[in-house]
Amino acid sequence: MNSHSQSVPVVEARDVKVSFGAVRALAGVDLVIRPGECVGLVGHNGAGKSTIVNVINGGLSPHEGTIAYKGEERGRTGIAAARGHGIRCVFQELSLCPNLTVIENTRIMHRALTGWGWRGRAAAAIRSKLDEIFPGHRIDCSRAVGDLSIAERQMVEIATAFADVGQAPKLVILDEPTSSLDASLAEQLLAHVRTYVAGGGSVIFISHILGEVLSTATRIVVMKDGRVVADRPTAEFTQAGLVQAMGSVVAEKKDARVARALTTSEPILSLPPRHGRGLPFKAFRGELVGLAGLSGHGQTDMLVDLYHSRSGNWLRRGNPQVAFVAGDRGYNGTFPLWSILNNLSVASLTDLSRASLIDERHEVELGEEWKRRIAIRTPDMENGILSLSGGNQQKVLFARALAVRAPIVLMDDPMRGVDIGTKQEVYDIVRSEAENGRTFIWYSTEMDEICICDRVYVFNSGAIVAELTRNDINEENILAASFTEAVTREAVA
Amino acid sequence: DTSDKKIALSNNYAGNSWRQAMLTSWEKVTGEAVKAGVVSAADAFTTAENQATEQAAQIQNMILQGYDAIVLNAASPTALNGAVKEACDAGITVVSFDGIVTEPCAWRIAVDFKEMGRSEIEYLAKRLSDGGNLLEIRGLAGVFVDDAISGGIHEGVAENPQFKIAGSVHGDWAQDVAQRAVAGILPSLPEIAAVVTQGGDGYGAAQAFAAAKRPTPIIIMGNRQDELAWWKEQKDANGYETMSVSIAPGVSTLAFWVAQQILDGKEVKKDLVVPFLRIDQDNLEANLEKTPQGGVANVEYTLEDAQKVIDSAK
Amino acid sequence: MKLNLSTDSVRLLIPALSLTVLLCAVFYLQPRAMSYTGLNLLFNLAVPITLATIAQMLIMTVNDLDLSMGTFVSFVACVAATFLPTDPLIGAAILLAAIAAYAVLGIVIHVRELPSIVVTLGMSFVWGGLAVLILPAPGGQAPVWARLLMTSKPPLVPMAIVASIVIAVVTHFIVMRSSFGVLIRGVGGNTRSVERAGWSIIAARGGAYALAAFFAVLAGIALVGLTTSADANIALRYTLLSIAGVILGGGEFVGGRVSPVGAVIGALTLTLAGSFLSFLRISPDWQIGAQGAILIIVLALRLLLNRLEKREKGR
Amino acid sequence: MNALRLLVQKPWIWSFAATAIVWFITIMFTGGASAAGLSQAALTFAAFSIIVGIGQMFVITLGPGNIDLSVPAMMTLSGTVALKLMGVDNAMILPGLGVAVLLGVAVGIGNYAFIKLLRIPPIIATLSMSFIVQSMAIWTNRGIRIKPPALLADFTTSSFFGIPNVAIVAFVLSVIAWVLLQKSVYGRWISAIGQSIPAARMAGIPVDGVRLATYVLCAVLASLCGYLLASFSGGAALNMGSEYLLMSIAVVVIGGTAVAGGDSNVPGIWGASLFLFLVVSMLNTYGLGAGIRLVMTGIIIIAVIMVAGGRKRGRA
Ligand SMILES: Nc1ncnc2c1ncn2[C@@H]1O[C@H](COP(=O)(O)OP(=O)(O)OP(=O)(O)O)[C@@H](O)[C@H]1O
Ligand SMILES: Nc1ncnc2c1ncn2[C@@H]1O[C@H](COP(=O)(O)OP(=O)(O)OP(=O)(O)O)[C@@H](O)[C@H]1O
Ligand SMILES: [Mg+2]
Ligand SMILES: [Mg+2]
Repeated sequence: MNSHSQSVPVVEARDVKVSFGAVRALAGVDLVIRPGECVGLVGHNGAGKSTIVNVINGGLSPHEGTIAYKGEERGRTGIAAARGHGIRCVFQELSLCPNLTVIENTRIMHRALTGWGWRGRAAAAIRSKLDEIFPGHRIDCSRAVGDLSIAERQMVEIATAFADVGQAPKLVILDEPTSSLDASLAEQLLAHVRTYVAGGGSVIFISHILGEVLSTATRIVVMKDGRVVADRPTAEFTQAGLVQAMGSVVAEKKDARVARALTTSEPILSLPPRHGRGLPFKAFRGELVGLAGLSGHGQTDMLVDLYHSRSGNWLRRGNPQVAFVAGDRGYNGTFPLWSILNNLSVASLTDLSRASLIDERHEVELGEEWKRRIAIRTPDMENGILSLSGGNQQKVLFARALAVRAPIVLMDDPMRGVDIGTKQEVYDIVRSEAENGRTFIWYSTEMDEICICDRVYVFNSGAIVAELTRNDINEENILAASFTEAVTREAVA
Repeated sequence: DTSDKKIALSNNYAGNSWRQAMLTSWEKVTGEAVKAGVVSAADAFTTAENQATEQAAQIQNMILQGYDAIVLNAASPTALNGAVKEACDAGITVVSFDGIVTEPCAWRIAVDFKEMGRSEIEYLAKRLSDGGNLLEIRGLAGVFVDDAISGGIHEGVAENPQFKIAGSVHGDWAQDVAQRAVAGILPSLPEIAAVVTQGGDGYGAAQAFAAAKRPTPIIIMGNRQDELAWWKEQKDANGYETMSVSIAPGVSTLAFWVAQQILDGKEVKKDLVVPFLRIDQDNLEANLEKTPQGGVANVEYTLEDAQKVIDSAK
Repeated sequence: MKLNLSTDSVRLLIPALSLTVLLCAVFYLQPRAMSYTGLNLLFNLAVPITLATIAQMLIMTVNDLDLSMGTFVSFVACVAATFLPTDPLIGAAILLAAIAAYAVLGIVIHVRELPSIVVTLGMSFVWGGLAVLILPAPGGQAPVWARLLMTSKPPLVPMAIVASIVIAVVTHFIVMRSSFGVLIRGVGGNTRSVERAGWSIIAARGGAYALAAFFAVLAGIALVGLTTSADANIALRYTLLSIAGVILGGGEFVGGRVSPVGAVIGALTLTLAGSFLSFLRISPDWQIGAQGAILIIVLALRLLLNRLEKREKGR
Repeated sequence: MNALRLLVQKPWIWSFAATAIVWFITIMFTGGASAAGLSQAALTFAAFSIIVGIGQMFVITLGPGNIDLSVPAMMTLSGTVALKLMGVDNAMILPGLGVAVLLGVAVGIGNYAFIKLLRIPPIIATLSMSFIVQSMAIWTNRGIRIKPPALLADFTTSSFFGIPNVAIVAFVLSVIAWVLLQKSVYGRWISAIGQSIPAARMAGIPVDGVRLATYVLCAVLASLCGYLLASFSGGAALNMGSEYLLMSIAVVVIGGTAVAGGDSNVPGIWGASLFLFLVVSMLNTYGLGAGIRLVMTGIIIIAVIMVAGGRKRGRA
C-alpha cells in the first residue's frame, strides 16, 4: 500500500445516524474504507450492517452525519454519485431482473455500456468475469436470470459487481454473498476477493460465517445495535474473540451431538428414488435428516415435492402432516404486506380459531411466545415484516413452521443469514423438538449444520447418490459423495 | 331468378329484446323463403360485442364467403364504410336498415329518426296546450340514432316554446340504466309534465317516478310489451293516455326482400323510407294482443309489401 | 438431439403454432381465403388491433395495465377523422399533447404510487368524453394519406401482412434489443434494482407510457384509414382485445415478461379466431358463446404445446 | 385529534369524503329540497353495485391479474332464468332464488375450471366464460321480458323506515363480507394468496380450494344481484349487466382495495358506490352534456385516487 492511497479513503462515513420510525438502525457509525483492504463487517441480525452499506452506496441518505467519497467532504451523494466513484454493491436480497438475460442485467447494472454493440461488450465483460471468479461455472449468459438457480443468480450478481465495463470498480460491497453458495463456490469467491484486494481494490464483506471473514478480511469491524463496537486488523481476532465482541452469549460450540440411530421402526416417510435414479429416501420419527450436496442439485425440489404430496391444495387437512421453512424468502416465504405477527401465525390459523373465526388474543400470545423464544428483534410484532432485517425475517419463517403441530418439518436451507447466536438457539430448539418425536428434513449449504444431523443424504444432479450415517458424516465424505454420479436403478439391481 | 343466391345478415348486437325480435323475424321469414327456393341461403351473423370494428371484420368475412348480398344493421353509419365499399367492389349488394350506412354504394332502408323525435313533441303539444317541463331520456352517447332522435326532439321543442327540457339523461337504451339515471336526477327536478324517450326505457322511467312517489307524467313509450302492458293497466285504472313509437323489428325482413329484389335485377332506389310503428290510445289493445309476452310490437314484411315500398319510392 | 430453446423463443413458438393451426383451419373451411385479397380481407382490420396490442404490451412491460386503451384509440380516431384532414397542424398538436398526457400519467402513477388500473379507468372516461365532444355524432373523414396507406396494394404480399411484419420487427428491435427496451423490461422485472443501478425510473416509466401512446395513436390513424370515418365508440373493445392479445402472445401481467412478436401474433390470432367462427356458421344464439369457446380452444392449444415443450425440456 | 389522524389513514375515508361533497353539491341545486329523495335513490342504486362489488373485491384480493369479467353475463343469466322460472308466481320466489344461487355456483366453478385447467389468466378465462354465459342467457328465452312475482317486486322496490330494502340486503351482505375478510381464516387465506401464491402454498394454505371458493362467491353474488336487479326493474333484459362490468371494478379500486391484491376493505365499496351514482346525478342535475359529463367523471375519479394517495412503501 502506498502512502497516497493510505491517505485518501475510498469512502468515509462519519457519525452516521439512521432511524426507521422508532427503530434506531444506526446510532452514530464511523466507517472508513481505504484502497487495498477487505473490511469484514460482522454483527448479529439487525445490527445495522445492511443499513450502513446502503448509506455508503447512496441508497439511503443518513439522517445525521456525513458521507464522503475520495475525501471530497462536500461532494455529491446519492446512488449515481456513489456509482460514479466506483462503488458497487451486491445486496443481501438478490437484486437482478429475473425477466432479463444475464447480459441484459449487466446492461442495467452498468450505465456506461452505451451505444451500438453494447450486447457484445456486455457479454464479453460478464463472461470473462464469471470465468475469472468461478472457473468451471456452467452459466449461459443468454439465458434469463429467472431460469437460473439461486446460487447461479448470486454468482451472476457478484460477477456483475466486479465486472469492468468502462470504469473499474473501486469498492465492492458484498452483503452476505456466500449465503446461497455451497462451500466450493464460496471458496472460489473468497479467493477472488483476496486477489482483488491484493491488486489495490477494496471490499466490504458481510457474513455470518466467521471462518470466511477471518480468512478473507484484512480488517474486521464488529457492529452491535447500530454501533461499531470493535474495529481492528484481522490478526487481532480469533473466532471466540469475534463472537465475544458481537456480544453473543453462545458458549463454545458444543461437540457435534451424538447421532442417534432411529432406523429400527417403520419409516414415517419414504420415497422411491428420484427420477428412477439413485437411492430411495426414508425418514423416521424423531430423526434429523440432512440433505447435502452442492447447491441446486435437487434438494429444494425434493422438499417442495414432498411438501406438495403431503398437503392439500383443495382442502386443508385437519392435522397438517408437514410444515415448511422457506429459504427463498421473497419467493415462497414472506407475505410482504402483512405484519410480523400475521406472517408468523399464518400456518397455524386453524389452531387459533374457533368456528373459522380467528381468536386474536390467542394469536397475539403465540406471537409473543415466539418473539421471546427466538428473539425476533422488533419493538412491535404489528410492524410490517419488511421492517425486519433479513436474518430476523428468516427467524419468523422458522417460528411459523415450528408453531404448526406437524410431525414433519421440511427446511430449505433456512439459516441463510441468521447470526450465529440465533443459530445455536435454533439448533437447540430443533434438537429438543426432535427428541420429542418431530422429524426434521433439513437441506443446508453449511457443513456445520449437516454435521449435526442423524443421517445425511447426498444429492447430485437431482438424485440421491449416497447415504451417510452417524460417524461417517463429515466434510470429506460429503464432498466426496457430492461428486459421484447417480447410478440408474436398473444398474444397481 | 334468385334461387342460387346467398344472402347474409350482418347484425352488430343481440343484447336487447328489439334485436332478438329482429332476429326472430328474420329467421321466420327467410326460413320460409329458403324452403320455397326463393334464395339458397339466408344466414344471420351477430358480433359478440356491439362494435363497428368487429362488424367490419364480419363483413369482410362475408365477402370471403361469397355471399351475393349483405343485409346490414350497422353499428355505425360511417365506420363501416370501408368494409362496405370493399363489399361493393367485390360485386356484393349491400342493403342497410335501421342502423344505416352512409357509403353511397349501399342501399338504405331508413326510418326518419329525426321525425320520430319531432312527432313525440307534436303529440305532446296536442295533449298539453300549456306546455311544461320535459325530461329527456337519451340513448347511448356518440351513436347516430341517439343524436338523430334527440335532434328531432330539440327541434320540436324549438317549434313549441311552451315546452322546456328540464333535464336530460342517458339511459343507453337499457331499462335499468334509464331507471338509475332518472332516479338520480329526479329529486332535483321540478314538476315534470312529460318524459320523451327513444324507446325501451319508458317502463324504467315509470318505475323511477313511482319509486320517488311523484305523479306519473305522460311517458312516451317505445312499443315494448311491458311498456304497453303497463300503459294498458294505467289506462284501465285511471284513463292514462300516451303514445308509443318505435321502429318495427321486422324491418329486417323488408331489407331481406329488398336485397332479393335487387339481386333479381329490379331497379331500386338507393334510399327507401319506412314509417315507424306508432301505437295510440285507440289501437293499444289491438297491438298489445299481437305482441308476444315480453317482446316488441312488430310488423313482418312479405314480398308484396316490399314491392309496394320499392314502387312507392319511385 | 436435445432441443435447446431459450425461454424467449418458447414464448414465441407457442403462439406462432396456434396461429398456424388456426390459419390452416380457416383455409380448410374457406379456400378462397388463400389468396392475396383473401389474406388482406382476413387481416387488414388486425393492423390497428396489432398496434393497440403493442401499446398495451408496453404498458404491461412496466407492470401496469391500461384500461383506457379502447377509449384512447377511439379518441385518436375521432381526432384523425376531424382535425387531421382539415387542420393537420392542430390535429398533430392534439395528438402530441395526448402522448404527453400519457407520459405525465406514467410519471404520476409512479411518483404517487397509484394503481394504474384506477387511473386509466378514470382516463377512459376522460378520453371517451373528449371523443364525444369532438365527434358528437359519427362522421368525419379519414386523411387521404391514411386511407391510401391502408388500402395500398404492395406486390406479392398484401398490405396487412407487410404491416404486421414491419410492426413486429420494429417493436422487437425497440423492446427486445435496444437499451431503452432493456430498461423498461428491467423496471417491470425488478424496479428496485434498476433504481439502485442509478437509472431514473420516472424517465423510464414516462418513456414507456409515451411510446405506448405513440403506438396507440398509430392504431387510431390506421383504424380511420380502414373505416374512412370515426365515431366516439369505434374502438372500445380494443381494451380487452389488446390485453388478450398480449397474453395470447405469451406476455404476462407482471414481471416485465413480454414479447412484441408474440403480441403481434396474438392480435392476428384473435382476429383470425373471429373469422374462423363466421366461417363455421353457428346458430345466432350461440355465436357469442362460440367466441368464448374459440378463445378457450386457442388457449388450450397453447397449453398443449406448452406441455409438449415441457416434456422436451424435462429430458 | 389522534382519532382524526387514524381516520385519515384509512384508505376508504376518501371515497366517503368525495361522496359527501358530491351529495352536497347536488342538493344545493334545489336548495336542499332534494336531500331525502336523492339519498334514497343513491342508496337504492348503490346497493346493486355494492353487491357485485363485494364479490369482485374478493376476487381482486386474490392478487394481480385476478378479475371476474363474467359478472355482467352472470347477472343477465340469473335474472333471465330466475324470472322465467318464477313466472310471476309468488310461490316460486324461493325456488327462483335457489336456482340463481346454483347458477352462480356453476359459473364460478366453470370460471375456475378454465383458470386451473387451461392455466390462463383469469381475465381471459372469465371473459371467455362471459361470452358463453351470455349466449346461454340469449338461448334461454331470447330476451323476452317476464315480470317478477308481485311480492318480490314489492320487496325490492319498497323501503323500511325510509331505507330501501335492497340497501338493507346489501348491508347484511357487507357485514358478512367484512367478518369473512377481517376475522375469518378464509379472509387471511385470500389475503395471503393475493400477496404470494407460492408462499401461501408453502404455509399450508389450500390455494386451489380457496381460489375456487372465491370465484364461486363472486359469481353467486353477481347472480344474486342479477336476481334482485331484474326483480327491481320489472324484468330481466339481455343487457342489464353491462353497466356493472366497469362499475364492479371501479367501486373496488376507488374504495381503496389494493389492485395488487392482498389487501381489501368493505366500507370503501359503499363510499365508492354512492360516489359513482352521485357523480352522475350531480352532473345530470347541472345539465352538462354527455361529453363534459364523462370527462368530469374521469377527472373526479382520478382526483379522488390522487388525494387518497398510494400505499405506504415497505422497506426501502
Ligand atoms: N425500512 C425499514 N423500516 C423499519 N425498520 C428497518 C428498515 N430497514 C431496517 N430496519 C431496521 O434496522 C435495523 C438494522 O437492519 P439491517 O438490515 O441493517 O440489519 P443487518 O445487520 O443487515 O441484519 P442481517 O444480518 O439480518 O441482515 C433492524 O432492526 C431493522 O429491523
Ligand atoms: N434475480 C432476482 N431478482 C430479484 N429478486 C430475486 C432474484 N432472485 C431471487 N430473488 C428473490 O430475492 C429473495 C432473496 O433471495 P435469497 O433467499 O437468496 O436471500 P438471502 O440473501 O439468502 O437472504 P438472507 O438475508 O437470509 O441472507 C429471494 O426470495 C428471491 O425470490
Ligand atoms: Mg442485512
Ligand atoms: Mg443472505
